[in-house]
Amino acid sequence: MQNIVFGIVTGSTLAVATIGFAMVYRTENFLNIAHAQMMALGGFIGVVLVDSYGWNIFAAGAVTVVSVGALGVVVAAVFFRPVRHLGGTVLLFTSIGVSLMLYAVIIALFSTQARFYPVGFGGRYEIAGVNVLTADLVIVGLAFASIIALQVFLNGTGLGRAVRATASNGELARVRGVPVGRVSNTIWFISSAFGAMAGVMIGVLSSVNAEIGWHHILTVLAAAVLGGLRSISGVIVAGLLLGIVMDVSVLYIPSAYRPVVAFGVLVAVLVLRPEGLLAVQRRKEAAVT
Amino acid sequence: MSEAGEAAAAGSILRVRGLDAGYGGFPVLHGVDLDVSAGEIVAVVGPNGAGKSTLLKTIFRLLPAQAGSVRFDGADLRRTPAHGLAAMGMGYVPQENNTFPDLSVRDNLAVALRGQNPIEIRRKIRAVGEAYPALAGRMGQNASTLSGGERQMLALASAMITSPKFLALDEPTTGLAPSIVRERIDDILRIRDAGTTLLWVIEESPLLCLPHVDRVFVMQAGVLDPPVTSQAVLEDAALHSLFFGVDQAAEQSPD
Amino acid sequence: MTNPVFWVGVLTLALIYGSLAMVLNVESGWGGMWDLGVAGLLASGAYCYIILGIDDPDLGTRFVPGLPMWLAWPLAAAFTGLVALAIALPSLRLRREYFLITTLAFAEIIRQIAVIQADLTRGTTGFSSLDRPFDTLVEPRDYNYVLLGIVAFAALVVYLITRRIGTSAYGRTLRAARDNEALALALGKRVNRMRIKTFVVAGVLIGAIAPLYLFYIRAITPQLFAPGITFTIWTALVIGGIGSIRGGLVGAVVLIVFTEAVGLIEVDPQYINILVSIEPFLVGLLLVLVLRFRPDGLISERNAFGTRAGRRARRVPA
Amino acid sequence: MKRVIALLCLFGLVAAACGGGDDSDEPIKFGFLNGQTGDYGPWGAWALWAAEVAVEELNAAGGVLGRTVELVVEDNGSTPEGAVSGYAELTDVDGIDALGGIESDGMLAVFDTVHEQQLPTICSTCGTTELDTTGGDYVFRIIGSDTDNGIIGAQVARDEGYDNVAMLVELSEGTISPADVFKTVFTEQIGGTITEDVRFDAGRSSYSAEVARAFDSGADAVYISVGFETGVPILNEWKRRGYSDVPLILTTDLLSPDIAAVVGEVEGASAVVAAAAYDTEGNPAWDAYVPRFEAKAGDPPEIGFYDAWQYDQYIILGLAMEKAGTTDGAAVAAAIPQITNPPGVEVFTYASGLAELQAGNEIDYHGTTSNMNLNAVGNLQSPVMAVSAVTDGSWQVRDYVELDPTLEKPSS
Repeated sequence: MQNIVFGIVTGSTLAVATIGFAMVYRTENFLNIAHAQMMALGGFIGVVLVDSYGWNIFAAGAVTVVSVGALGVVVAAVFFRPVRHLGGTVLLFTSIGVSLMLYAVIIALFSTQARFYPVGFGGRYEIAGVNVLTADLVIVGLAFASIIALQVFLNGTGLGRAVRATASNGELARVRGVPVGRVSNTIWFISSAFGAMAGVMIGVLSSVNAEIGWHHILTVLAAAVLGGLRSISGVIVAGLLLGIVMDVSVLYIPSAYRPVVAFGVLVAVLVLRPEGLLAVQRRKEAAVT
Repeated sequence: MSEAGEAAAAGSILRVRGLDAGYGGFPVLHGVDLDVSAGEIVAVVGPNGAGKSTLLKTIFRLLPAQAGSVRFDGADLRRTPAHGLAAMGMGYVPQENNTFPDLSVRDNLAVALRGQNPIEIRRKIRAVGEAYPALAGRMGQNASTLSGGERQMLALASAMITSPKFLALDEPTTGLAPSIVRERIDDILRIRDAGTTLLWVIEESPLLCLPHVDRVFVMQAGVLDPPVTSQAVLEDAALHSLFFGVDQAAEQSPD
Repeated sequence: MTNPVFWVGVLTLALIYGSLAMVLNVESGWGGMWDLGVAGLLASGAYCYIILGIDDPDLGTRFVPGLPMWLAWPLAAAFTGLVALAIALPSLRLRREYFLITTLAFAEIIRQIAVIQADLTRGTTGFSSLDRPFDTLVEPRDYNYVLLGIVAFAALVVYLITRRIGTSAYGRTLRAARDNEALALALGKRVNRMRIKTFVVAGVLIGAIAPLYLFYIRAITPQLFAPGITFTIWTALVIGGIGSIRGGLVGAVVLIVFTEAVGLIEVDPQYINILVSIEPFLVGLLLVLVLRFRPDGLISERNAFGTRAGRRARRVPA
Repeated sequence: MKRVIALLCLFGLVAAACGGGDDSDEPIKFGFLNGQTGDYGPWGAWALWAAEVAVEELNAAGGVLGRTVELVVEDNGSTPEGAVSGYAELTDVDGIDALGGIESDGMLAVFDTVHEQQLPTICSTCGTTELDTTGGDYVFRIIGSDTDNGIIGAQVARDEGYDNVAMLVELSEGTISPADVFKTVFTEQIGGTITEDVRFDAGRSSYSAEVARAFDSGADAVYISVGFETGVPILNEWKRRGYSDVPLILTTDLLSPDIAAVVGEVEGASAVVAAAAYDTEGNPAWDAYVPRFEAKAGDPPEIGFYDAWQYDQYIILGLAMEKAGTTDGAAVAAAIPQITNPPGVEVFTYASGLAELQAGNEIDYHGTTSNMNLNAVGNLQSPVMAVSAVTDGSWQVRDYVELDPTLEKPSS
């Protein structure tokens, strides 16, 4: 039970980290490796604001999320849009190039030293023998609040509907008059902002250093793929599930094998359900690609 | 602007001149000329891979034109981004992937109404539900759960919801049972009667569809012949077998 | 300019990466199998080679087979082929992104096993002071030239093998199936079997190249086989040109020489974090620029085969 | 703004770099090869600052052999491949006269090459047990072996009376190596029980599950061998989740103020003990080093960051070169034990050592953290271990102990 709580915390951050990645995949049709560097950047900007300038964590988080979101729009315009017509392969490798460049910028600006968020959120509660921290509640609450806010935006606003339409069928969206440039900017903003939020959350839970982008891209990829890449709710479920499986498995297997088990589960799921956990049938698409 | 006046004066709402286009290095269209006058139904027919879908995609700027021009209502479309065409009054129902599969029927309809006030949007969607009772009961369902016929219905309805001046239909009757084809034709005629100009790509069910069109352009290997009457096509045995007797199974993609 | 010995080492590393990139091109460029698990196959070959050669019981490993180098080497290649088969059978049923993540996952599993199974692999300590071919025949200082010769020979052999594959009917079918999924479906089982075969052949070649990498590094730890090495090989292939026979080799030489040349930049130590950021920045920029202005790589597949089968043509929407 | 200026400077430097000549007999070049990026990145800056302090000290005292000393820095990206190519660059391009800075895995990769090229090399951060029985010709280690670190952990556990200990171990060479020794010695020689041995990869978003498994296993104490950046979140968990009544045995990596701050916040936390091979109290070398490092880095030195050893290695190389009277690798390497071991006048700084050497005296350099007496395989001889505890939010040495000679790692 305790480990399920841990898993929910891990899974919430993972879901937040993966949503942005999956959104870009759905609308731009490529695996954006640079997403993880946006997480690292978010983690660093947040820690600098909190640790060096003494900002309140929530204010720092908000500023971080907005500024990294804006940066994502710029990065997309400068690096990804010009090669968009060349297809997913070129975009994927461009994103690796962009990752390296962002990584370099992170080192140049923040150096390679590890940083820690000096925030503890104080309290600890015993609820039915389960150990729960205020920090856990804050993180899970924030993760869910932002996911719900995203859902409200996507389902309840015209721009949100345009985003979903673009994700579902980009060409038709254009035909129906959806302003693709604005929608694309919106997607990049949301994607990078969620990445930054995940970076801050990971920073608060553990630490920030220049390598965290590389460390987390594999898990993000795994959660995205497990969620079926094309469905946002699938990604949320997959993130939570992966978090819970990883944290609960610690109880039953030697923990050294956990990465093996995590990836083993991933391989098994993919082989049994090649389109991800919540896959809708998309045979036609599978045949075309 | 004098050209624009000229086109308008000639009653031509869509005017295509010398259009070349294709995929990557493969040219598909060769110097296509096409005029559609306000209020008429113009059909484009031709065998598989002739370039009919490519023509529509190029007109709607989903494919870049390599040469030539497309004017709508006198305005050169090269200056308009693809998503700006809808606002000019151009509607388009592609042959495939013509709905948003992950969106509900309601949202499919609402996409084109972006920016309008919610009450107006609701009113227009309700109107669609009245016109197409089959959709009315499925407003909350994802489009991917609809049957083929319902999906075509939705595609047509969502293109029409903004009441465009001009509507291009790419094979709206593919794979439908004859009774449903007749329903769709009735819809199309209603649309025409309401004042919308139509460009209709026909490949299946020519006997059912062609009698309702004003003029027919025959397309062959990327070249568009001058228009003839639908009667002429239906009566020309050679054309008839050439275009409509071919094996439908091969119809997959233009390349 | 600088000491030639340095550039001998750089070229050696470049040719090792080049050989790996040429092999990667067979499976990914021609076979369309997006393999992000090269590091895992490389690790399999390297560890198999090392473990079969252990002759010192004091190292504390469970097995001390003590096989001679000439026997351990081909066995390592064969073993890597088997590992490739084990990966290919479940993974090849998956389409691109899923194949990609599955191979990456397998590579990480292999690396973790190398960390955990310390009684076989000596865990994170690994092995050092490795024997190298012909190392008794020359002065240690001159060995770099010998290694360059060996590696150049290996690169030539890999080039000839991959060219043979690429220009054969087999290679043409492989590329055709990659470009035309409908054709691939029509050919059905045969294509799948062909892809498995290609993946295994690539595995054998990677396993055969693995010891060369160890001769260059002179030590082996699981950390060598982190995903970074896979990305480097991919970057080399993309820069050189996916699909072209020599692309991987050219790309690797460009990438490694470029990287090492960037490393020659010296700055005052107080700007160290800027210095260390220069290399990833410029490598990233190189990748971005090549993709923007030569999206088919320095050597495009079109030129390689003199056909119109450009990559852009493949992306025709259906 | 400073960054921008630095970036601008860089362009000039890039242009200037192409002309760099070598083989001139002007400055003596000391190589500094370590992970400025990658997994060791968090330690990189500290190590470099310490190295710079040392080289500045050498030059302030008039250089070595009358020549100025230049520190040539190379980043190995914390990988063996980076170590090999960085080493090649330092030796083949820059023509360094001695090498320092390198970590365990990089050291093992270049070990044979160092011997072939007869390059005096001091390894200031190599805990690896692989060096327990090799080295001494060209490779010297001035830090305690992981074997010693593991044994002292077990010894402390024994002396504190812990019978059941759980372990939290990060999966990296520097952390597994002492943990394995600890486990063997604690179970086989002391007769203790390991209730849980939790091993995990670093770089996770949280360590809650691992911490819970170790601390819920009913252990008397938990032995933690992890890197510093993993240690902070783990101790935060320990504090926040209410495990703070369970005592901890930490390894040297965690002897940092950040960790002390976390521990210090816990009301009445029971003994938190760390063990490491260092002895700084009343040590003139340490006292001289601290303010200079602080001036450079802005923060005082931290034992867990190994900076002091990075400093010592270049002082030793400078003195050995003076002693040898040449930059010849074999001669310098042979001189290293001569200046670090008795007999001789005990010296604590480069300047004083230089003066004694010029006066024709033998010297015995005492480093910032301990004496630097080396044995036949170039390892520190029976280092004195410091057992520290947190008092008032900072680490204070509780007592200095010698390794119990009855506790020895059985050869595997």
